Parts: sequence; C-alpha cells; structure tokens
Amino acid sequence: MAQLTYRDALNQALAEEMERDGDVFLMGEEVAEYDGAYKVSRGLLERFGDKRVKDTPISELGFAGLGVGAAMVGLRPVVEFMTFNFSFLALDQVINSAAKMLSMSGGQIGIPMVFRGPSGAALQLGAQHSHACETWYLHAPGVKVVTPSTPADAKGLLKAAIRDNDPVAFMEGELLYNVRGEVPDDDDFVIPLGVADLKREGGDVSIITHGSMAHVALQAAGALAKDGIEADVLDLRSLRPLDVDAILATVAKTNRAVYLEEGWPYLGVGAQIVSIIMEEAFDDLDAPVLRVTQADVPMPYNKHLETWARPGAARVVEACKKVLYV
Amino acid sequence: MAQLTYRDALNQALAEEMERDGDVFLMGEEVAEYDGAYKVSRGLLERFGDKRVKDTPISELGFAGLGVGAAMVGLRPVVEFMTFNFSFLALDQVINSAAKMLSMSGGQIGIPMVFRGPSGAALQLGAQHSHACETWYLHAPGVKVVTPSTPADAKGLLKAAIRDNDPVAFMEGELLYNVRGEVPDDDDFVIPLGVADLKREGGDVSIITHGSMAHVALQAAGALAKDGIEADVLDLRSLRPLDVDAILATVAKTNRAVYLEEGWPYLGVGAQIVSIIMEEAFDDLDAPVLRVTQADVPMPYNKHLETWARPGAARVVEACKKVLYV
Amino acid sequence: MAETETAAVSVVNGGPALGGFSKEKLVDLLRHMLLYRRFEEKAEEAYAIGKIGGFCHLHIGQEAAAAGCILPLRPDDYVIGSYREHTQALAKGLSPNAVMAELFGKASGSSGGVGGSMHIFGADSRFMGGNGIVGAQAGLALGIAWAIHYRGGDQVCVCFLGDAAVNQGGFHESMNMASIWKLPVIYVVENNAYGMGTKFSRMSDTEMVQKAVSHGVEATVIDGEDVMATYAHIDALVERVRGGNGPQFVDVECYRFKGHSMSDPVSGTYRSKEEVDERTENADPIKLLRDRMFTADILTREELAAIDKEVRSIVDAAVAFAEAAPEPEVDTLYKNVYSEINPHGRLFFDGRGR
Amino acid sequence: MAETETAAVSVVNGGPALGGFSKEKLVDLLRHMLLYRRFEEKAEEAYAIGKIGGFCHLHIGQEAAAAGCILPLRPDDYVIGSYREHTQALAKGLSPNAVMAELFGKASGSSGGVGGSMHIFGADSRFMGGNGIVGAQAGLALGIAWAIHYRGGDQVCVCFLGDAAVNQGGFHESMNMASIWKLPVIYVVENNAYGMGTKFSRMSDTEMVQKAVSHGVEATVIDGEDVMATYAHIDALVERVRGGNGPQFVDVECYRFKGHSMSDPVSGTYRSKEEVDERTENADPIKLLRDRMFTADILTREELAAIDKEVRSIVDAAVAFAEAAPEPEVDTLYKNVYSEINPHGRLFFDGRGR
Ligand SMILES: Cc1ncc(C[n+]2csc(CCOP(=O)(O)OP(=O)(O)O)c2C)c(N)n1
Ligand SMILES: Cc1ncc(C[n+]2csc(CCOP(=O)(O)OP(=O)(O)O)c2C)c(N)n1
Ligand SMILES: [Mg+2]
Ligand SMILES: [Mg+2]
Repeated sequence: MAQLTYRDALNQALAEEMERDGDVFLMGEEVAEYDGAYKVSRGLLERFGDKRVKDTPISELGFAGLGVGAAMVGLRPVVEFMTFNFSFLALDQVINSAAKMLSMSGGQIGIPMVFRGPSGAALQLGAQHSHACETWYLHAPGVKVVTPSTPADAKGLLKAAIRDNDPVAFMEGELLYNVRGEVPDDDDFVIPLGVADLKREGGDVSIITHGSMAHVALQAAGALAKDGIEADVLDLRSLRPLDVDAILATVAKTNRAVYLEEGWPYLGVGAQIVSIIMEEAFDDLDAPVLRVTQADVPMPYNKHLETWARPGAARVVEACKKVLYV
Repeated sequence: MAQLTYRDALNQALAEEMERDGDVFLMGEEVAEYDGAYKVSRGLLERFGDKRVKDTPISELGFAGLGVGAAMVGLRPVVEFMTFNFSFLALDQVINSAAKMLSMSGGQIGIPMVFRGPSGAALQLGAQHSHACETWYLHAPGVKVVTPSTPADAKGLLKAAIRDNDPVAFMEGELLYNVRGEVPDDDDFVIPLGVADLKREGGDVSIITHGSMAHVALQAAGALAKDGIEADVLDLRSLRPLDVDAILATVAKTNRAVYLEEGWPYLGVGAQIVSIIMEEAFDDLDAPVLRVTQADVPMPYNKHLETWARPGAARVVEACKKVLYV
Repeated sequence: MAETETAAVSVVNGGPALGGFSKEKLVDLLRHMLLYRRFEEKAEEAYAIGKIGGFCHLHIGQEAAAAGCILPLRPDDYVIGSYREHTQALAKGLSPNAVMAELFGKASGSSGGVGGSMHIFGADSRFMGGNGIVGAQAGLALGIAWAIHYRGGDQVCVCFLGDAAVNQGGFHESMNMASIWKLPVIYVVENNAYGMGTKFSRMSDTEMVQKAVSHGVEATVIDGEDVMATYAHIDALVERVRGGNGPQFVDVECYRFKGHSMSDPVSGTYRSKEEVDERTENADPIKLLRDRMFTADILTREELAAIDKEVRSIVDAAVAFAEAAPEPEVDTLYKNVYSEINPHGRLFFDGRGR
Repeated sequence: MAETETAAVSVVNGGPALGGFSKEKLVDLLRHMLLYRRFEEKAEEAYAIGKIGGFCHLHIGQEAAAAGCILPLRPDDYVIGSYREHTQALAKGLSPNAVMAELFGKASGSSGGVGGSMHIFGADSRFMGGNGIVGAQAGLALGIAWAIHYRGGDQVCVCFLGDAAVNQGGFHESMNMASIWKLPVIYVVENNAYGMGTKFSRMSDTEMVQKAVSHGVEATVIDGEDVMATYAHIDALVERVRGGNGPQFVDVECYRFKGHSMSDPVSGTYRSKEEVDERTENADPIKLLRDRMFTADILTREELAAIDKEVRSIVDAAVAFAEAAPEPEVDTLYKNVYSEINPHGRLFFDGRGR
C-alpha cells in the first residue's frame, strides 16, 4: 500500500492502462504539454508520446465526437473535459452518439470510451464553473457514470472504466485532487463498477452519498457519534450501474436514510435513490428519506454565500436527527 | 369557445402575443418560409414580416445564443427547436447563459424568452429523434419548464410563457399537434404557470402526469372505472414552477399514487415527484408511489418494440391496481 | 492566403465521355446507380402502404454521389453518412436485403430493425452509419480518421454531409482538427441546394469551399450529376489522402428529385414544379451516363433493359426478404444498450423485470 | 472570392505618432491604460492575500485592446467579453469601486458579489458581461446585434474573445449569421498568442482572419500594443458598422504579461522567461505610448507622475471601498434566480424554507 494523492492515483491508473493496452489514448485541452489543467496527466506525454497524449483546441463538441468515432473502430479513448462544466457543449455527442450507438446499430458497434474530468464546485468559481453534472449523464440509458471519492477508488474505478466496453462518464472531485490515501500497488487493482462501499458502519441511520460528499458524510457521522448516533455511510461510487442491493441492505438495517449530494435538488441523484427506496423498501422505512443538496440556486461567487449554498455536514446531521425524530 | 387543433392553438398564441408586443419575435429552422416543420407558425411570416419571423441556418447553439443575447437587451425571443432532440447542441447556452444570467449579473439582466418545440417520441423516429427532454431542462435552477397536453392548455400556457420574464422551455407533444379541443377565444386567455389541472376526478387512486401522457392517463382512468376504480388524473402542466399543493392534495385524498411520464425512469420527472411526496406526504401513503415510464432503452425503430417501450395505459392500470393491492 | 485559396479551390469538369473508363466499369457504375434508383423507388412504395415508418429520406437524383464517391474506395476504407444514407450503404457493400429489411424494421435488417432508415450500419463493410443529427457525423468521421492515423493505416474515411450541415459549428471544429493533424478524411458535401426548405445561399454569404479552405482543408467543387467526373475526381483525391496529405473537402453539386422526406411535397412550396422538372429532365445522373454510353455505342437498349431487369429483381427479392423476415424480439432491446451487463449493480431502472 | 478576400484582409500599421490625436486625447488614453494597469496590479495583490478568490484572469499587457477598442464607442453601444474582462468593464464605464467590490465578493459589487471576477456586468453602461464559457459571448453578442438591427438602431456591439475561442464551433455559427443578416457586431479577438498553455498556431493551420472572411465577415489585423493605431482602426470600423455594412472581425495582436490565471506561472512552462521578458520590455502598450509622447514633447515626467498618482489614488480608493463594503445577504440568492416568483407553484426545491 502506498500513500498517494487522488491526482496521482488517477495518473497511475492512466499510465498503467496505457501501458497495458496500446489502444488507450488520452485527449483533451492541455492534457499533454501542460500536464493537464489539474496535472492529472503529469509525465504522460514524455512517457507515451504525442499520439497517445494529445492536446486539442477548445472544441469540446468536436473532440468528444472524435472520441466516439475512434471508439466506433475499436480504440479506447479517454477524453478529458477540463471540467465537466464545459461538456454541455459536447452533450449531443454523448447522448445522441455514444449512448445510442450500440443500440441503433443493432449491437454491431460499441463505444468503449471514458469521458473524464472534474465535476462539482471548487472554491468561488461562480455560477458557470460549479456544476455537479451527474444528472445530465444519468438520464439517458447507454452511459455509465462513476464518481470516486478516495485515491484508492479513483485508481481502481478509473482502471475499470477504461477496461469497460461501454461509454463511462468518470466524474472526479475538483477539490479531491490533493486528498491523500492508501492505494494498493497492484497493477491489476480494479474496482468493479456497480459496487458501493460502506465507508462507515453504524446501525442507527443511513447516510447514502456519492463522490466528494462521502467526506462530508463521514464528518457528519463523526459528529452524530458524539451524540451517540451511529450512522452507516454508504458511498455508491458508481451511479450506473447502481448497487441497489447495498442501498436496500442499509435501509433494511437502519430503517432511516438521508441522501447527500453535491448538486441541485430538482432531479438530483437523490431523487432517483429515494424513488427506488420508495418502490422497493417502503415497508422498511420508519421515516421519510430526506435529501441534503446544494441550495437550489446558481452557485454564488461570494465565499460566505457559497459556503451557505453547499451541502455541509451540519445540514446532514440535522437531517439525520430529523429522520430519527430526535 | 372554438374547436381548435393543438397546432392552431399554438399558432394563435404566437400571433396574439406578437400582435400585442412588438418585442416578441419567432426564430428557428424553417419557421418562416416553410411555416414551420410542424406548421405551427403557418401564416406568421406574411403577417409579421421577415424580421419578426426568422429562418435560421442549422446552428442550434448559435441561434439559441442569439435568443439569449437578444433577451439580455429586452427583446422577448421565442426560439423554436425543430425538435428538442436537437437542443442538446444548444444546451450550453440554456444552462450556462439563460439560466444563470439574472443571478450572476446580480439581478441586472433577466432573460425573458421561450425555447419551444416538440419533445418526446412521435412514431418510429428511432433512437435520436425520440427524446423526452424535461430532465435536461429541469435540473438547473433558472429555467421554467411547461408541458401542455390540450389545445386550451397549449394556448393559455404559451401566452403565459411568452409574457413571463424568465427563460421558459415550452415542450410540445409531437403527437398532439392534430388533437382538437375547445379553446376560449378571449385574447387574454392566459393560464398562469404553476397551476396543475385535475383532468379527471376520482377518489381511489391518483394518476399524476404531464404533457402528452395526460391522454394516456385518462385512457387508463377510463379502463379502471370499468373495474369500479375511480382515479384522479392530475396534469401538472408546468413542472417548474410546480404545483406541489395539488400533488399533496390528491395524495391526501387517495393515499395512493402513480406517476406516469413519457421519458426514461432514471431521473425522470417522476423521481422528483416521488421524493416530494416522500418528504411531504409520507404519512398519507397507504402504498409506495409507483412510476410508469418509457422502457429504459433508446427508443427502437421497430413499431412493435416501440409500442412495447412506450408507457401505455395498460401499464398504468396495472400500476394503479398494484398500489391498490387489488 | 489568397494564393493558398485559389490554389486549393478548383472546379473539375466532366472530362471527355468514357475518358479512362472501360465499358465494364461504366456498366458497373450504371448498374449501381440503377440499383440505388430502383431500391429507393421500392422504399417509396413500401412507405406509402405503411411497410416502412418514421422518417424516410430518399436519395433519388443523387445516385452519382453515392457511386462516384464510394465505389473508388477499398473495402477497408470507411464511409459514414447522414440520415439520407440508404444508397451509400448499398454502395459500401451492404446487401439490399439487409437494408430493405432494416427499413421494414425486421430482425434481419442491418441494425436488427432497431435502427431504421436513419440508422443503417454495416460494421463488416465499414459503413459506419446513418446519423440523425445534422453534422454529427463530421465529429465521428474525425475520430475514425484519427484511429486510422493512430494505427498508421492507409485507409481513408469518407464523410457524407448535406449542404446545410456546413453551418453547424461542430463541422468547423472537425475540419480544423482534421487539418492540423492531417487526418485521412474526405468531407463529401452532397450539395443538393436545399436543407429541407432552405436554399444554401439564403444561409451563407460565401461558397462552402471557402469555409473548408479557411481551416486549411483543400476544397474542390465537382459536378455531382456526372458520375464519371465524380468517380475520377474522388479516385484521385483518395490517393492523395492515403498518402498522408491531410483532409479534403468536396462540394458535390447535385439535386434532390423527391421531397426532403416522405412528408415533404416534391415541389410547390420552396421550389417550383418547373425547377424540379427541369432538373429531373436535365440533371438525372442515370440518364446522363446512359445517353453518353448510347452515343458512344457502348450500350444497347437491350443491354440496358437487361441491367434494369436484373436490378429490379434484386430489389424485388429484397422486398420479399424484408416481408418474410421476422420481427425483432423485445429482449434484443436490453441486450444492446450496454455491451456488457456488469456483474454488479443495476443498469436498467424501468422495473420491467430486468 | 480570392478578390473578396484580399479586399477584406488588410494589415493596419501604427501610423504616424500623434497622427490625428490631440494631446488631451493621448493623455486620456494614457490615463485609462494606467488605471487598468494599476487596477489589475491591486487585484493581484488582493488575490495573494485572499481578499479575492476563485479564478482571476489579469489583463496586464493588453490594456491597449481595452482602451483602443472601447473608448471609441458611444455610451449606448454594447460591449461583451470573456472572463478576462475587468479592464473592459472599466473602459465601458463601470466604476473601479463597483468592479473591485465585485472581485471582493461584496454586496456593492457590480453583480452584488454573486458574479465574481468572471461575471462583471454593468447594464447601465451596456457592459454585458464576463462569460466563463470560452466563445459563449459570440452567441450572445449576435443576439445583442440582432436586437439593435431589429429595433433599427445604429449602435454596435463589440464582442471580445480570446484567440483560442476561434476554434469553438459556436463562434463560426455566430459569424455566419452575423454575415448573412448584416448585423452590427465587431468581433475583437485579443490575440495574446496563447490559450492557457497552447499557442494558437498549434491549433490552427491558418490565420484567424481567413476563418472570419470565409463566412463573409470583413477581417483585419491590428497591432494591439499600439493604442493609437488600435483606436483609430476601431473608430473607423465602428462608423462602417453603424452604417449597416455588416460585421467586422479584428485580430488584435497583443501579449499576456501574467499567467493565464493566478494559478498559472508567468513563464517557465509553455513560454520561456526570455520570451516574456522581451515582450514585457518591448510590447508594453503603456510604455510605448508614454515614450512616443515624451519624444514628441507632449508629456513631461511630472505630468506622467501626476497621472499615475491620480489613478493610484482611484485604485486605492476602490480597494478601500471594497474592503468596507458589506457582504451580500443570503436571500439575494433566491431573489435573483427568477425575475418573478410566480404566484402559483414552487420554484425552489431545496427545502430551505423557500
Ligand atoms: C441538429 C439538427 N437540427 C435539425 C435537424 C432537422 N433536420 C433534419 S434534415 C434537415 C435539413 C438538412 O439538410 P442538408 O444538410 O442539406 O441535407 P439533405 O437533407 O439536403 O440531404 C434538418 C433541418 C436535425 N436532424 N438535426
Ligand atoms: C468551453 C470552455 N472550454 C474550456 C474552458 C477552460 N478555459 C478557460 S480559459 C481557456 C483558454 C482560453 O484562451 P483564449 O481564448 O486565448 O483567451 P485568453 O485566456 O488568452 O484571454 C480555457 C481552455 C472554458 N472556460 N470554456
Ligand atoms: Mg441539402
Ligand atoms: Mg489567448
């Protein structure tokens, strides 16, 4: 086990998979000569050359389409969006081409590719640079969506995403790149998509979450523990495929759940999780499942307002106590 | 009251609002000389001239941006997407510009505009031309979303959308254009956004829906009546603003609900409605709220598969009986 | 840059009839175009009686573009197109049976009946599909060309677009990247003068070749009703592109004899009956080739009749095949959304037992 | 079209020093550029000590583009820009206090502290904002120009973009529509040679003016370090555009003296220290104007010192104002998401009591 940052874990995953499979290439803005806007691809240009690590113009729709086209003929593109905020420009190629290709070609042409980059708010980047983009990638069948929260998950899941034969939107936490953690050295350390991770065990209430919010959930669980409340913290890790069994298991255990996510409430991921629990675990519930999300407003620049707009641990604690009626 | 088609009701709404306010103009592909791909703008070019009814090149991102820019300086654009399927190309200007402008300008610059066109599946148009697009427009705050199901609603709501000072995504039913119905002649017949319509009254179970599915819901209610089951059919009409009171009222009355929508299940509108009911009417429920949606696959071309993939009345009946435990 | 430009843009004219083409070759071109014509005529009939549904965009009048731009290619070259792609699929080697069955939505169709008229695919023939989003194929073609370049191959990718697609921003992004990376893509714009009801000249102040050249893509204009000229021109371009000389753009001037789709009138709205009749009379690529061959005495009416009989029987057989073919099964739907069902987790959320 | 082209593209050189500019005018240009410079230097300081957060893109070195392209405008003309827009906002008439307070995120900021560095707006001054999405303003500018045309006004809209934005498809869509509808927009590309770490020449095989001309937009190149040349050139173009002669594109060649944003090193990664030092030494628009005025004896060191003192005090006052200004209230957040809270229905779903 090595201590790695989330950034370096991603870098290792990329390097190992590129080493392993010559069809894997990385393309995006500033990924090569600049080592990536967030330095995730540091050193890869030198190591793999400028065909396999390719800088692009600022043409999101165009290079997303390039990735899909290259995947149509068997390459395994990893297309980096400098941030997913810019991927709205490319969404047509994701939804209309990548997600539909296998189906509309009658199973002839699959799209083994990864769209990756940071998603979610960083610090004071304002309204246009702070989107948690899961919903836009989840609604249409055909794409898989992965949101790692730790260095180990980042490495194991990115390797799985690159090896996966379907389009995967791999959403990294813009604020997680410097987070350190234990990462297995094993070159074949792969975390299968669709397996949630119970990041903390406690029987009183379930905090279900994904992505960077797993850390907030753990903070909240810590705070609750001081009041003698033990919380399960279930990190879904992958949103499609989704580990429904793990969700039902924790709800069956605690009978009370809160969904925590970084993004907006209206059709945020939590809405789907709540409706799954409603349909499949209604009788297990001792209280309605509550949701903690970003305030339902564009992210403000002002620091205090931004902090207020984020879903913080205090709001999670409050929601947990509410479902516990304490 | 006149008998009008949904198409002509929309045409009247456009004509009346353009007559009423010189700042209103219609722009999009084939809207002028061709009278609109679905003939919704028939006659408007002759009547209002080629500045106010404007054909565009196939440049969705560009003319959507044009609309937002024109709205920034006080015009009231009605931008037609030939179908919302093509609006993925324009989504950046919707989410990053239209939805954020008022907020990020500190309240200085509002966007009084309408994005309109058909959304949802027609008949055998295949994977890329059959999207129900609500989710992509609902997740980010800043946009309003309206989905009329009848000629009267189409007229009253489009007039309200055009008079509204915020960006409104107005999603028409591609299969509704020829539907006829009573429409008040009154030039000031406006249906305020955010008011649901109880299209059928019955106390046993609530079928909540929006857009073209209101007709399927009424069919299902008719079938249920034959078995002595009386259903409320609540047509939300507007999804943001959302008539939560009407939702809670019908649930409080029947204690059982089914959400019916045309689109996909994962983060379909129903997921949000279910989570609102979970949070605000949990104790009213005698059964979990179930959802009826399109099959979770890209829409197939084959007629039988397409019919199977659609959310039909039979599936609604089945879901209603399930929540009634009969 | 004025130089670059004039250097790059050049109009290629028909050239002497039969110049360089053997009789066999000419008969082959004629047979192909007749096959496309009869195929589309049958599709039109089948649509009228409800055997084909949805949108159906016929290629009638534009056959020379399909034959002239695709027949010069090798089997391992790639072709991708728009939703007006039935004949390009045939030209690249899909069987009339598979394409007709797809239009009928049958399991034996090229996409198993799930794709439909706008989504004909033939991976084995390297026909990379029909695309319903105007211009999207320009991005995909770029990727196919990138893959060729990445692997050091000498194939080319021919990307068919309509004239209206030139106004899509994504097309410009594609041309720019193809140019800076010298990718082996040939953008073939089937310039039938209209995008639905809109004349190209209403939506652009300049010639489309200028737009390609402005990104560094060499661009030419060709008479797309003249299959010999088109074939010869593309044949030469393909060799240039194989040689690693970067992308090419070709404005293939042609005319759509039918409506935009089955619901669009042939004439009377955005184009006059006179215009359509004149073009149909004077710009029919099949008539043009036929008459050239007649005058040059390398085709007799009997031979022509025989060819027509042959292609009609192929098309009749395709219809019979499509009629007889089975409907696809519901579970194919779920089989082809994801290429692998992950061993863990749920992928489908419709509660329909999957 | 080769003609159109050569006709359209022409390089405008500096022109004789002081040619046509009164001393007052020159002093005014100098004062403006010095104000921008000092303002950005203060912003840099404030960022270093955490008074300003997020992304902050300085305009240092590019002052002549802001002064030369905006000061020729009328108050009722419009300007829109990218995220590198502090000085353009000042040039269009926003007060240094309001802009600095916005950078500090305060309620008295131009956007109430909610927008930040990338979203400076001043509706009254017709400064239509900072945009964080590269190229998005090209679409918005098109709409502003459309509105001017729609209302029959004679205003113009100046759209600032970076060189890398030229590769965005939406930019091409905007130029094409501006051209066919003859809209009064002037696309000003501040060509500082780099998009983040990427040189424009790496991402385009052609000059950007060619791309504009290919859509029918007249295009020119100007030395953007020479404020007099830039001012004179834009002044003339504005009159042409007011006259209804359609859009213009200007490649304003300049150089970014600082890093792309505060987190990007000034040199050492994608550009050498030598390169940056050389440009800073020889291409500083403020030095260039100052020296010209010195040589022409229309500016003394004392006058210069006085001007600098004056602008420094303005900037110091702006910082003091920003420091003292109040933080915005939470409920402004909900007040400005929708311009009207509909009487019926719910608009917000966060359960935070709204
Ligand atoms: C992005 C997008 N916008 C609009 C449409 C609707 N549409 C389908 S075909 C067409 C016209 C295209 O014309 P052209 O590119 O000239 O091709 P042609 O039909 O003439 O072959 C339009 C507007 C679409 N399919 N995709
Ligand atoms: C659509 C989009 N893609 C990527 C980015 C990230 N980004 C911000 S600035 C920038 C470089 C832009 O360079 P240029 O247009 O030359 O403007 P400059 O910064 O030099 O003023 C990039 C890639 C973005 N903001 N928007
Ligand atoms: Mg056309
Ligand atoms: Mg730049």
